[in-house]
Order: sequence, then structure tokens, then C-alpha cells
Amino acid sequence: MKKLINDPKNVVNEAVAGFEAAHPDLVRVSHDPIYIVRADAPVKGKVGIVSGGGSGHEPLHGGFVGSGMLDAAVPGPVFTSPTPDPILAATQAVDGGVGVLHIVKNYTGDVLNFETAADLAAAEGIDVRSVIVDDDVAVKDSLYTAGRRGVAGTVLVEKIAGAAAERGDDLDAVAAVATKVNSQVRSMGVALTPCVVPHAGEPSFTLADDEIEIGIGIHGEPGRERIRMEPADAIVDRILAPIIDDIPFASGDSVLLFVNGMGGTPQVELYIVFRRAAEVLAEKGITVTRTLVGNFTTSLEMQGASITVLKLDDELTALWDAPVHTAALRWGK
Amino acid sequence: MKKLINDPKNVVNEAVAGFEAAHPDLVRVSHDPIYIVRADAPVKGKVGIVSGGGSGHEPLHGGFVGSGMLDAAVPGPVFTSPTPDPILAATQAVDGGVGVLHIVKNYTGDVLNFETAADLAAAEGIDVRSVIVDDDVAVKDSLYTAGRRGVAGTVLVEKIAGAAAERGDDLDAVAAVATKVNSQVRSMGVALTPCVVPHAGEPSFTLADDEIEIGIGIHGEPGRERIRMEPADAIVDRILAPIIDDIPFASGDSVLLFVNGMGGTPQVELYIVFRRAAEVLAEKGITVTRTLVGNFTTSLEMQGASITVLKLDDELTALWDAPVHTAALRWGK
Amino acid sequence: MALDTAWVTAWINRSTEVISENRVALITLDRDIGDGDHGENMDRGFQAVSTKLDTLSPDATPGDALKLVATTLISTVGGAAGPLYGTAYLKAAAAVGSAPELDGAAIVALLTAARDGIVLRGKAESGDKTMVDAWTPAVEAAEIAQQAGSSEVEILAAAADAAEAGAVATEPLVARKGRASYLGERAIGHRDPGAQSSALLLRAAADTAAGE
Amino acid sequence: MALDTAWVTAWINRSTEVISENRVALITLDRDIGDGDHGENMDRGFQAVSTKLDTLSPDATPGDALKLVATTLISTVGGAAGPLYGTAYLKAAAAVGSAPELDGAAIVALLTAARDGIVLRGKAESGDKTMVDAWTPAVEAAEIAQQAGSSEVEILAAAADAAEAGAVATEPLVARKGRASYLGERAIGHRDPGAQSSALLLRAAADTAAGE
Ligand SMILES: Nc1ncnc2c1ncn2[C@@H]1O[C@H](COP(=O)(O)OP(=O)(O)O)[C@@H](O)[C@H]1O
Ligand SMILES: Nc1ncnc2c1ncn2[C@@H]1O[C@H](COP(=O)(O)OP(=O)(O)O)[C@@H](O)[C@H]1O
Ligand SMILES: [Mg+2]
Ligand SMILES: [Mg+2]
Ligand SMILES: [Mg+2]
Ligand SMILES: [Mg+2]
Repeated sequence: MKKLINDPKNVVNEAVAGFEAAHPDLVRVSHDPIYIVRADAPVKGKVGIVSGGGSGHEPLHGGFVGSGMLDAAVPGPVFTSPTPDPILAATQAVDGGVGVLHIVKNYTGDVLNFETAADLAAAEGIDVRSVIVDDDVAVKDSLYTAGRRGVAGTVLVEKIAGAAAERGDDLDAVAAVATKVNSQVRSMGVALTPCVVPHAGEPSFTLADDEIEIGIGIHGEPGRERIRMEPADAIVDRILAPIIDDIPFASGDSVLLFVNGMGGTPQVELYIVFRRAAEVLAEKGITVTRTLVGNFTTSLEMQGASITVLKLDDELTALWDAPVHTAALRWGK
Repeated sequence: MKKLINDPKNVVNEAVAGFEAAHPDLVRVSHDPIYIVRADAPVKGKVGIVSGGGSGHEPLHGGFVGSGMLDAAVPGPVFTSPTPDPILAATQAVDGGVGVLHIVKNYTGDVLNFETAADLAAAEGIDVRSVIVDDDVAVKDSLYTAGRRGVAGTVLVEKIAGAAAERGDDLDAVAAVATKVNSQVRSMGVALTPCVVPHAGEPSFTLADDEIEIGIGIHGEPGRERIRMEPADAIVDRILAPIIDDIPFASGDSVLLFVNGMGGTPQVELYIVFRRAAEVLAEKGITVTRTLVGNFTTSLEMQGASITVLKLDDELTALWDAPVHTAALRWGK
Repeated sequence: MALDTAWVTAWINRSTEVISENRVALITLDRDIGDGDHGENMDRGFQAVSTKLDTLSPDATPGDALKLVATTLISTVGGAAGPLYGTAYLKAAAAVGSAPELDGAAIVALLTAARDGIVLRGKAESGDKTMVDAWTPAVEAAEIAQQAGSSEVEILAAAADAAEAGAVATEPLVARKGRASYLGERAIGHRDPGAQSSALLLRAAADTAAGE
Repeated sequence: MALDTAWVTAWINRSTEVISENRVALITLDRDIGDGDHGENMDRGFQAVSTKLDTLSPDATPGDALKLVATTLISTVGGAAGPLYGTAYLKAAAAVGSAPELDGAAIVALLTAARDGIVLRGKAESGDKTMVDAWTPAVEAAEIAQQAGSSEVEILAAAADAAEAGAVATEPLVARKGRASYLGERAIGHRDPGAQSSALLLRAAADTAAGE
């Protein structure tokens, strides 16, 4: 394992300190417990939005703290949900008096720790609502699993809920729009190579030189199937089909097409994937009206990509277009 | 070799097609010969700025095409300078009647091909000026080498020259500010893992499990020395010292600190590097007043990072802060 | 011989040791069917517990000690295991109340409450391939031993044996809760890391009660 | 027997073949001390040249054929080799003018002009570990052979032998031009890829002249 780190135990501490040093105009950082809030938090009269989860998915979530998106991000250890303490502290730090929304990716650990924090915050008199993101169609949503996972679609939920909060929507409305985005967004990913969790020091799984994992999770959890390497277009077809079938997206729909890199994928490859995905959607009569391409929900140095499709309407489009100023997503100001 | 590509020969074609599909508001693309221009090119009365070079360093240069930065980018095959034809065509496409600046990284291939294109453009009556970027302190600038290489500092030259052109500076002034940025910017990188050029199919070099390459070039060219893996802080100290010593930066200076990922480096690691670099600069009395962290000048999937320091003054700071709207760098609009 | 606070602290210290010794093994199990952090999470948590133990007042009851474990695990472990184990110890603490010593019935109540806490939070059923598959057989074995008039030491030994067997018995299962549930059939053949750490903790309880 | 346009086209076709056969070998050499694209660049260029050859008019002179090579390489190879070889063939075309056939003196003029073109663009000197280290000995050997009254075929064979020896002789050198110059002492022991491709091209010239 070769990584640009010091003691593996200090990866999150030191990265957060670096983030603070790099973006003093955008954020303030609490080091104990660890959380990141926007520089002007709490914003009086605005719904606060808190997200978080294990580290290793950067820029998710810290890179999305700032005006028009998250009020706070709570990074746990690498790939491990944060405990309730920092979530509670972050919730208190961003409470502008009109309630706080928790955006939580659907993993048992995240759900349980955010749940405890929400209970504690409620006991402190803060009105907390939670929206669970579960956009990953690789996993069956059945009684026999922990449910679909929250993956790259989370970025879209955070952006759009953030815009709703920024324009002054109340807690119910912000929670409703976040829920709506989650209901209209679907994702699926592919891994070409594994990632190495710093404290583990070894790859989280192995793939032969000619194998890829279809439906990979963002913590290196195995996906739907392990297959032989294929050309990019065939892989795109394979992971896009379950997305389009799931909602179901239909001819005439307008969508946001988001191609996400898993951290170690060259940008040329992301655009090759985008090209094919746009082609397939066009063939189905689905119009791509908004786009996002890049490393936004990563799995450390994993090579691979995920595709996310969000069905848009005028409201969601306007909220997507609304100004945002964070370290990783910025426009309109 | 596992890559999200189809035929290795089509990597650049298809990536550019994907880029066009993803950013129709920002750029137009010519497919034969291949180049990318800003959507509103040519901008009458504005100095045009063209850069380019081998592909595989994305978002450099295509990701920087747009208002406030480049008018055109000319991507060659992976790691191979484009030929004069597309450079000439791009130059013609962005000529707004007041001349065109070529920003060229200092590699024999890039210099010779841009030189030929400039001669041909001049023969067509276009006033072309060239600025060669050579910010890499890993390579000695002596009569006995091809000179220092152009690496991540190129991004800063392109942004600042782009802002000067956008505010209406004439060709001499734009070339002068680009030259000034080049004279005040220094970089050095480190590789933890090699990259794989698609048509080669094998790593461009090998590093043992405990080895890193100090002073790596952005095409995987070897650097100053190959050493044993060290903690991030020690590596930062090692690559920052030659940068600070070179110009020389002095106590009291204001600088832009830019930590660049080589493509396959998790973002937490880039911020760990940033943290230490900022610390070292502070110890020397050098004030970091502007920052940039991310994958901006990459070497495909290489793991590693480079540090770039640019000495700022009021003019450069104002040009850095000026609005920019490109796929990879955006603020102020 | 009823068990007192000294036993609880011995149990905690032994737990810290065995979790640390099994850190890599638990990481490996979790890497196979999860995300490879279970050993790291548990080790971080128990290291914190063992530091916190110094703050325990000399007249603390077993319940006080268990509550300290609970709150420390909740605020240091994270992931799924943090809230689940945290709730387990919290409910165990409540079950033993302020009793200064724990007899066989109290031990059974402690174990039952712990298991119920895990089920309350995690909603897993037996056979879902989770830590519940170590705890439920342990509770059942403890009840049987207690009804048969066994000593506290014997009750805990029966629980530990059953937990270990339960952990092994997760191997052929398909998971229906936690990360391993994403794997479908591919989880077959792998032991659940949380069931394994549960077996380790219950063995530590038995061994320290036996004075080993 | 002077050499005509048929020889130039045979030379070009043979060049296309040997570059394609040596594509991987040239990539490997360039990977060792450069960026691993030389074989790919040259192969792309000569494939394009061989396609373009169909457009050559039946009454084209050797100079016309050489010029077609030059412009095609310039617009398809890229990198350092593209402009350097492009200039070489462009200057060679100019040196032979519109002569329908090339005698020994014309062959020497062709080679000299090619080498001078490379030096003009790249500013490398002998011993800088570049393609010049294949071309300069080739030019010198050709001159000596021509002054000794050798045939065109013998002149080209002497040039090819010298270019091959020159390519081998780059191995112990430290590079002072091109990417390999960044390597300092580490370039020692590796053959320069451009010198090697030059030797291949000159061997193709000799072999086709000899009717092989
Ligand atoms: N719903 C659940 N009920 C009971 N136990 C669970 C549940 N979900 C997960 N677990 C247990 O948690 C263990 C994983 O813990 P850990 O690796 O620390 O957390 P995470 O899965 O968040 O990385 C699993 O091995 C399993 O025993
Ligand atoms: N200044 C120069 N003069 C002569 N030949 C040069 C010069 N620079 C590079 N070369 C030749 O070019 C070859 C490399 O070509 P190629 O790999 O195609 O281009 P690049 O270095 O741009 O990747 C070298 O092996 C060397 O022979
Ligand atoms: Mg985890
Ligand atoms: Mg090259
Ligand atoms: Mg885990
Ligand atoms: Mg090369």
C-alpha cells in the first residue's frame, strides 16, 4: 500500500485540517468532534442541511458545504459512519431556528448513527427530519436485504435540497424535495480495480486482470456480478439498462445525466462513458438537459465509474441551476 | 490493462465527443482535425488563446476552454503532441482579429509542432505569439537538457492570461502577463504508481511496492530520484524545498498554493499534502492567499501529486480572481 | 459466587485485549463480505473504553460499568456495530439496575437485554447472518444453564460456547441485513464479522468470570 | 543503375512494414527513456503515408514522393518525431529537385539534406543521443562510399550499416535533447528510439534499392 498519508489513524484529521486551510472563505471546521460547517453557519431562518458518512468518498460530503448546498458535513473514519456525537454537534451548529434536515445514505451504520443523533437533537429542541438516499439499482430493494444503497445520486439530492433551503423553503418543503429527488434518481457503478482502506492496508477485494465488478458499492462492497472485461460501450449499456428500467424513465423525459468517477479513473474515460450513455438515452427518446461529469462520489483510488440519471421537471431544473458555492461544485457566483 | 475505453485508437475521438455532448453550452468541437473552441469563438476584438498537447492530462487543456480562460484546446493523441494542422485550424477558428497567443508546455514535440503551426498561421496573416511554460524544477534548466518541463503551472498561466485577454489586453500585454506568470511559478511532483498509455497497454514504468519517484514528469518520464516510500509530510518537504529555493520565494511573499492530483490520487491525500505544504510555507513567512486543490494536470490514472507555488502580486491576484467559466474551473458567473 | 464490578472491569479489559488481538482477523472477515473496517472500529472503541475505565468511581456498580461501555462505544465505534453494541450494553446496564453483584438470573437478564437491544436497533432476525446469530443461541444456552442451576461461571461458559457455535453457523448463510446482504449467494461460506466479535466478547466474559 | 520513383515508393512501403513490425519494440525503447509513444507515432504516420501513396500521380518524381511523405508525416505523427522526420523528408525532397532518377551524388545529397533538416529543427549535436546519431554516421558513410565510386545500392547499404551502428552507439550515452535528457545518468544503457527508427528506415532504403 502506497499512499500520500502519515499515520493511517490521522488520515481524516489531517485531510480535514488541509480542507480548512484550503477553503477558509467557505468553511469552518470543528476538530473535536470532527465536522465541517459553512463559514456563516448558522444561517438564521434557513433550514440547515447536514450530511455525512464514512470518509473516502470525497468530495462527498465536505466538498459540498457552502451556500446553496450543505450547511454541514460530518466525516467519519474511512468508510465508517460517524458516531452520533459529531452529527449532533453539527446539527446544533447549523440550526438556524427553523429545523435541520439530515441527508443519510442508506447503510445500516449511517442510518443508525444519524437516527441516534436525530433523537438527541430532538431532545435539545431541534426539529430534525431525515431523508434516506437509496439510488443504487445494483442492489435489490427487498425485505431480504438492507435495501438499496445510497451512492452518487446523493450529490444531486444535496444540491437540490440545498437550493430549496437557500431560497427559503421550510423544513417540510426541503424534506419533500429531497425525497422527490431520491424517488427520481437511480445509479449503478462498475469497478475495474479495488481500493485500499488506509487502516486495512490491503485491497478491499481482488479482481483478476480481465475481470470487472458490475454494480459495485462505494465502499468496495461487491456488486451484482463479476464479469470479463468488456469495451466501455458494452459496460455502459450493461449498467444503464437497469437504471432506465427501474423508475421507469420514458421517452419524452428530460434528465440530468451524471457520470461519476470512482477516484482513480482518468477523465478521458469518464467522457467516453458519458458519450455512450448520452447516445443510449437519445435512442430511447430521453433528453439530457443537464450534465455532470467528474469525481464526485469516490471510493478512494478505485478505478471505475457510475452512471446516475435524475428525471427532471421545471422545479428540479431550476433548483439544480440555482447558484451554489462549495469547494467541489460552484456556479452562479 | 483495464480501462473504460473501446478501441485504444479512438480514445481521444470518443472522449472529445463525450466532452462536446456534456458541455454544449461551453464549447464547440471540430472532429477533423480535432480541436475544441469556446462556444462563442471567435470573439471579435479579443486576443485568442490556444493551448494543447498530448491527451491524458485532462482537464488540461479542454477543461479550461471557456470565457475567461482558453479560446481553444488542441488535444493530440495520448501523451503525444498534436500535429500542426489542428493547431493551425484552432488558431484560425479563434482569431478575433487582434492576434492569438499559443501557450505551449516545454516539450520538444509540443514546441516544434506549435512552432510550425505558428509559422503557417503567420503566413495566413494571423499575429501569433508563443509563450513556453517550463515550471518543473525537477529538471535542471541547462544547456545539457531540453530545459525544464511544463507541468501543472500551465493551469495558472492559462487562467491568468485568459483573464487578461478577457479584460481586453492586447496581444503584447497578454503574452507579457503569461511570461510573467511562467517566471514566477514553480512545480514539482511525485509518483506512487505508474500510468498506462492505452495504445501501449503496459505501465510506462515500474515502481516497487515501497518505491516512489520524486520529480516525475506528467508523461511518466522519470524524475530526480527513486526513493523508498516515506510519510506524506516528508515527501512534501522533499518536493517543496526545491520549489521554494528556485525563484527564490522570500518571507513576506504572497503566493497561490496549488496541490494537483496526478489522476488516481484520493482527494483526502491531496488535502493531507496541502496541509503540510501550507504549514511549511507559513514557517518560512510566505503567506498563502489563494489556493487550488484537485486533479487539474493529470497523467491518466497515475497516483501521486504535484505542488505548484505562484508568487502573486496585486495584478496577478486580480486576474486570478476574475470570472472564469469552463468545465473544470468556474467562478464569478 | 455472584459477579461484581471487578468482574465487569476484568471482562472489559479482556475484551479490549482480544479485540485488539483479533483486529486483523475481524478486518479480514469484514473485507470478505463487508467493507473491511469491523476490526478497526471495534478496536478503536474498546481502546477508548479501556481509557475511560480509569474515570469509573471506586463504588461503581456493574450497571455503571456497563453504561460506561455503552456510551463510549456509541461515541467511538461508528458504523453499524457502534449503535448496535452500544444499545446492547445500554440495555444490559438497565437490566442489571444498581445491583452491586450479579447472580445467575441477573447474568441471564443482562445477556437477554443485550440481545434484545441489538434486535430493537437492527431489526435482524435469527438466520439473517448478523451478530444476532451469536447472541440468540448464547441467551438460550444461558437460560437453560441457569434453569439447570448452574453457577454464574458455568452460565457464561455455556453462553460463550453457544455464541462461538452460532458464529460458525453463520458461514453457510445468505445475509439479509447489513452490508453482506448486498452479496446474495456470494456471502455463503464466509463467517459474519459481527457474530465473530460477539463470540469473542462472550468468551472474554466467561474466561474472566472463571478467573482465567 | 540510378534509382527512380519506383524505388522511393518501394522504400516507403518497406518502411511502413518495418515500422509496423517494430512498433512494439520502438514503444518499449521509448518507454525506457521517454514516454512510450514513438512506435505508435511512427506507425500511425507511415500507415497514413502508405494510404496517401495511392494519390501519387503516375508521373511523379522521386522528389514528389518524398514531399508527400514529408507533409503526411508532419500532419499525422505529432510528438518530436513528426516535425523532425517531416523536415528531413521535406529537405530531402528539395535536395533532389525534379530529377526523375537519383544517382550516387543525388542519394548523398538526399541523405545530407535530411540530416541537416533534423539538425535545423531539433538543434541536436552528435552525441546528444538522438536520431542525429544515426543520420550523421549514415551521411558520412554514404559520402565515403560515393567518393570511392560505389553504386547507389552500395551507398545506401553503407549508410544503413552506419546508421545501425550509430543507433547501437547511443546506448552508453547520456541524452542532451528530447525527453531522455530529463533522465541524466539513468539514460545510460538504453538505445535512443529515434536513432533506432532512423536505422530501420535507412535499412529499408538499402534493401529496396538492392531489390530485396
Ligand atoms: N441490522 C443489523 N442487525 C444486527 N447486526 C447487524 C445489522 N447490520 C449489521 N450488523 C452487524 O454489524 C457487523 C458489521 O459491523 P461494522 O463492519 O463495524 O459496520 P459497517 O457494516 O457499518 O461497516 C456485521 O457483521 C453484522 O454482524
Ligand atoms: N531535439 C532533437 N533533435 C533530434 N532528435 C530529437 C530531438 N528531440 C527528440 N528527438 C528524437 O525524437 C525521438 C522521440 O520521438 P517521439 O517519441 O515520437 O516523440 P516524443 O518525445 O514527443 O514522445 C527521440 O528518441 C529522439 O531520437
Ligand atoms: Mg463501515
Ligand atoms: Mg510523446
Ligand atoms: Mg464494516
Ligand atoms: Mg515519445
